[in-house]
Amino acid sequence: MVGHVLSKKLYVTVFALLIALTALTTGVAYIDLGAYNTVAALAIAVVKASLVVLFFMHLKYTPGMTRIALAAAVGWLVILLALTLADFHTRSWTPVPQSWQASTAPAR
Amino acid sequence: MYFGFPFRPQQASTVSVAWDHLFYFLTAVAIFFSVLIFVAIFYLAIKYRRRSADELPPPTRENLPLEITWTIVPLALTVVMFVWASSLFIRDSRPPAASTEIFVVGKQWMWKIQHPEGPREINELHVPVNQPIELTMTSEDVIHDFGVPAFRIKKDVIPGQYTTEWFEATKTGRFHLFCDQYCGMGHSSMIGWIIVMPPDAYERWLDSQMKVEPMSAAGSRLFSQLGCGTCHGPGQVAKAPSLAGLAGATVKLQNGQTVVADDAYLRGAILTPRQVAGFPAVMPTFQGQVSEDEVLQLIAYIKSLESPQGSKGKFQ
Amino acid sequence: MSGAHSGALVAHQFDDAEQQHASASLGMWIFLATEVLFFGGLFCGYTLYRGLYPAGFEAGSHLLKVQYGAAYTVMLICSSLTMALGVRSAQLGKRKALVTFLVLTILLGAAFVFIKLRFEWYGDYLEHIVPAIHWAPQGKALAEITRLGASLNHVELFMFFYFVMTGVHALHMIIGVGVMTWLLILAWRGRFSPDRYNQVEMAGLYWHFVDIVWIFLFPLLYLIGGRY
Amino acid sequence: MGTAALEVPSISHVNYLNASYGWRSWLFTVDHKRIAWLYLVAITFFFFVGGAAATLMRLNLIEPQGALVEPATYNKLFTVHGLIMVFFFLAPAVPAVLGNFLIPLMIGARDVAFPRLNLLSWYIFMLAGSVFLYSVISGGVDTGWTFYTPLSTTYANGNVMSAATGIFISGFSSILTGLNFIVTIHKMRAPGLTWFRLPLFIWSMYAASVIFVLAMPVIAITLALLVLERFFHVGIFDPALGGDPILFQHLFWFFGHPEVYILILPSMGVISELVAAFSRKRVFGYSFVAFSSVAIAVISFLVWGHHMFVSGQSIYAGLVFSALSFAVAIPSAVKVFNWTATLHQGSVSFDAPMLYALGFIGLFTMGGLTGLFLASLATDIHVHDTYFIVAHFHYIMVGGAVMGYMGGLHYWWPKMTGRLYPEGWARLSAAIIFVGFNLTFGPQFILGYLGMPRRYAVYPAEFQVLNVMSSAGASILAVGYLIPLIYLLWSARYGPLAGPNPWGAKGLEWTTPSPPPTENFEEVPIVTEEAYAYAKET
Ligand code: HEA
Ligand code: HEA
Ligand code: HEC
Ligand code: CUA
Ligand SMILES: [Cu+2]
Repeated sequence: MVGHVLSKKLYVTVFALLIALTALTTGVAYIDLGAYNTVAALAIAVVKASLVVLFFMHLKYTPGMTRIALAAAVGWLVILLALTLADFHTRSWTPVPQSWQASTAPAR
Repeated sequence: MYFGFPFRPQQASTVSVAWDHLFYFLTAVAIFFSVLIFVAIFYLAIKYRRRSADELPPPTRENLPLEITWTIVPLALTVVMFVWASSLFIRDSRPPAASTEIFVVGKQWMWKIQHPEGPREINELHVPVNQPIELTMTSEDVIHDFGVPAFRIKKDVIPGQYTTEWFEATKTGRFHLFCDQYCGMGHSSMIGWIIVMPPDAYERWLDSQMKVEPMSAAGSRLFSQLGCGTCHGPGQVAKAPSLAGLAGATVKLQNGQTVVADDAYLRGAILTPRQVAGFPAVMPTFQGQVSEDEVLQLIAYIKSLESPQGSKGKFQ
Repeated sequence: MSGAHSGALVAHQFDDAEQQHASASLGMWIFLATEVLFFGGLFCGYTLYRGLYPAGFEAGSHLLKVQYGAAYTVMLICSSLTMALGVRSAQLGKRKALVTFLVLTILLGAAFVFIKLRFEWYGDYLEHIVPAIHWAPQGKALAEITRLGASLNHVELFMFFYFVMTGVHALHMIIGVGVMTWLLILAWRGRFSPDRYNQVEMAGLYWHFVDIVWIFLFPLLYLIGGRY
Repeated sequence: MGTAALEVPSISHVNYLNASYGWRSWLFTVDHKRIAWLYLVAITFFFFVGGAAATLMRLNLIEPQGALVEPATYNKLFTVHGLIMVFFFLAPAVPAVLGNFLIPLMIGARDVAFPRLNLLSWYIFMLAGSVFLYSVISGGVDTGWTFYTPLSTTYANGNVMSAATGIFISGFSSILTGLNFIVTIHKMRAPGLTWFRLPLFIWSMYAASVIFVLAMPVIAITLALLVLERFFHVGIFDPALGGDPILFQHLFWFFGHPEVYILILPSMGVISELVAAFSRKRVFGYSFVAFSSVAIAVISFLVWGHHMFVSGQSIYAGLVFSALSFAVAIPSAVKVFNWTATLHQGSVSFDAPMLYALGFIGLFTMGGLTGLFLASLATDIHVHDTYFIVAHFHYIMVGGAVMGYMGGLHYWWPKMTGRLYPEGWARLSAAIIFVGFNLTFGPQFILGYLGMPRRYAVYPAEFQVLNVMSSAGASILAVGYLIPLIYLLWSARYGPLAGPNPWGAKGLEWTTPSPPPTENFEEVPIVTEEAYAYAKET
């Protein structure tokens, strides 16, 4: 019928990749990369999620509307995060009241 | 004509006049377009009313220039509004350099106010006319909002944070103070008065209240009561950072960030101590042991301490 | 494709199986989009506080056991594979294989939930690191918190996120296992055929989605600040 | 022979109303048209409950010290009023009643894509409503409809948990309805019915459904967090842990602002239909009106911070949100101008639905334009949380959305029941509503500008005159809403027969008998013309 039948081999390959990436992400956590630990962890997670979506969830073989639904979900998540964090991250930009600066002592 | 109510709130602060001008502009735009739409509807609906039951009008013709016009014109108007409103807002969001700081603590359902010189008031705030006043505000429970319509100011008062707002009254008199953020049962009775006085009358008022100790003195008393001095006292610099001259200085934190030690920082340092670079994390939290009023007093005290180099905190 | 028009296979409101399948698939994906935003609220709060209280979150993360997190990840990936193969069997009309794969998926999912509740969460309880219910970090946990100079409050905040996020995820797993069991019964009775396996496919999408959520939860909760 | 009862003409053809009888045939129906009726009954009930709360509020505000109730009770009244009106009346009003009834009819489908899911939505809605009503009966809630923390998590004594649970559940009903509509509109259109041949009602329902699907989950999880925090006394909004109550406001308004467009977009769609039908013209600038719905849906998600200008939000975020709020006004302006232009050279009749439509355009314009005062950073500071806000949103939601709903209900009433309502009464009540409305909410603009805060059970005496005016208006408004209740009920039984197309309107829904048969159309319609093809030439 309408569905797309993928080969067993493909599924198993994807599966193997996912397991390998899990090992990788766990391993990387034990190496000191500073702030890049987080970047690496997230990048690997994104790759893993994409593999699942594309192959296990057949996104690669489904019509455009599905992709739009997914894009909307991710896009709206980004809006939620970006604008909320924009508030919290720019709060400290507000200059400290001038009366403070008048008495600023040298940094210690 | 008298309708039993005024049409405009009193204008009693430096910002109120300029802000009203923007308000009038917006009102003019609103009235213009409302009238335009109403008139157009009436005119067209009556002119083209149905004259016979099987009447069929000519087809609708699209008109791109018209569509573009009525997209661009509102767009242009909103750009004007945005620029005007935002520039006013930015200009007025910073208190002038010479403002006097007064402390406000909101609490279900009253306003507690402390002047740095010591006097405390409840639901009333006495201030001198023509003097910029900066309010540093926090709440002991829920979110409140300190709003004074005659001054066109309003700001939420939030537990766990300091917010600030400022005003400079231009008229003497009594002006309504409202709690504008719903805060539970007594919200509508959390109101009070701002009493703006001529400077000399204000001085007299202060004097009449002067039996109380200044905030920094109260803070100093607390400082020794709570035993802060055992670590922060003179000669303890290895154990804990010296607090002299701290207010307004830049502090380097353990995690590499630097922050300016403003009120909010000092509050955090007392209630949820964080790592200052180079010191062990031994300072206990004082959350629950000191009230918001007391924290403000401690801060006033810390600000009053002279730094080693001789430059002073904000209050001298 | 033949026989797609024969009555019961296609609900009355649809013209043909093609339309029915496309509708079901689109509906499911939209549902998953809402799920993304449902978790999105949690991720939003998480990101905010992690930025504000890095030490608290790092310390909190170090109270969790990486081996659990990694094991869950592997289990879920396995279950995703069995699920994908299950859908494939349904597409090909292999009833026995479908039943087997569904059983495997259910077992892996149930094991996940069981281990999570019985061992990990109960372990947390014994260590006094369950916010609100049993919150009094001590011993090694406390030492780690002090070492990182974190505020206990911020660690509690992290643990709250940990319990809510994994809790909501576990809830989805439980619902998923329920759905799978229902499918298993249908499959056993031979309700699915190459013409008719929409439900299996839709449940599969859901299951993979829950897997993806975990793929993000694992590094975000268990691996903050590294383990070196 | 000759008695009054026999003069009532009866409907002879087999239709969805007489196809089966008995309560089971209604409560277990999967027919979208019957489900629309189930919703209609439910939301009418909720409207009058919410309206009763409003009546009590307005009575109380006649005197400065409160004429009727204690402040604690007053606080419960406006909370219940706001929550019921938003979540249990207006959000489902146009979508779940008119949308459910009309979407399949307008696109030439036999039903929505997932009929059983549709029924499930109604049951979820009823469950949500019952849980919410339980919370009201067993003591009420007093947090305001916005549930701000830490008031709601720690300090309020009302039944916050059950109320929030009710709203939480209702979110899923909305999600499922939105999902159903999106899929239906995508997949179930009749042959030949391309996107640009769709009635504009479908476009705006589509836009509203997108918002349902993307905004509701966020409020659901936020309320869940709120309930957890209230239950465990520990949570992510708790300032004592370093939590930030403003995070709650962000999450709430991320949903809250799109929600208000959920309330208005469907009504805007109704207005497009009404203006076209009663001017016998294609809506001017069809594609502009269509795309403005989509634009509103998208931009509506980018403006939420305009509810938080004085909340301690960063001023930079405030600037961004302010600019985007102005942007969202533009597509609304485009709609208003296009509706007005549609009248030009039309054949305008003044039947009751059209009166509502014209009322909508005028009042929505006023409400929308006062929204610009609020989007302006400087002026919002003065009017934030005053009666100016109350007036703004009632102008849009009552003067706009409810008028649109009433207009649509009258317009499609003959289709739903097969019978005509009494036109004279309908025009009269439309006029009463218009007058009463302006008297109720007009004075509130001035009140707000003068500084009277909202959610005040007692207020300083200088505000009394305007408050009395407002309360007087509310009593007129109440009469205006009670009359339709009576005559619509009457006409469903005794009204004259309508025939398939009493208005001479275009659109697939008017090509099938009134009331329509269960399967909607005898055979699948094939569409060969644009929407609103009234003029002879086309
Ligand atoms: C259906 C509901 C609905 C709708 C459609 C709107 C539409 C708009 N709203 Fe409103 N709003 C609410 C319901 C709604 N609102 C509610 C319920 C609240 C209070 C919540 C609470 O706190 O309890 C609120 C609060 C609210 C605030 C917060 C105020 C505060 O708390 O301080 C703001 C601020 O920007 C705002 C702005 C706007 C704007 C710019 C629009 C725009 O979309 C309006 C666009 C329309 C027009 C502009 C009119 C037509 C245009 C013309 C005729 C052409 C001329 C146009 C120009 C010159 C631009 N609204
Ligand atoms: C869709 C939404 C909607 C609708 C239709 C209405 C309709 C009305 N609203 Fe409401 N309102 C809100 C949404 C809505 N409101 C919201 C969201 C709030 C904010 C809540 C908050 O602050 O948290 C609010 C707040 C609000 C306030 C401000 C309260 C305050 O801040 O202190 C007021 C005050 O006048 C008010 C009045 C009215 C009136 C007079 C009507 C009228 O249009 C109602 C007309 C209907 C009737 C009058 C029903 C007629 C029936 C009867 C009279 C039967 C009576 C039966 C018995 C007594 C048994 N509303
Ligand atoms: C047990 C010792 C101890 C006590 C008691 C103590 N502190 Fe501290 N305090 C410290 C240490 C150590 C630091 C630096 C590390 C840190 O920030 O946690 C510090 C930091 C501070 C800072 C930030 C200083 C900077 O340079 O930024 C302030 C402000 C402060 N303390 C105020 C107080 C007050 C007020 C009290 C009493 C109510 C108090 N402390 C009691 C040990 C103490
Ligand atoms: Cu305090 Cu309202
Ligand atoms: Cu808004």
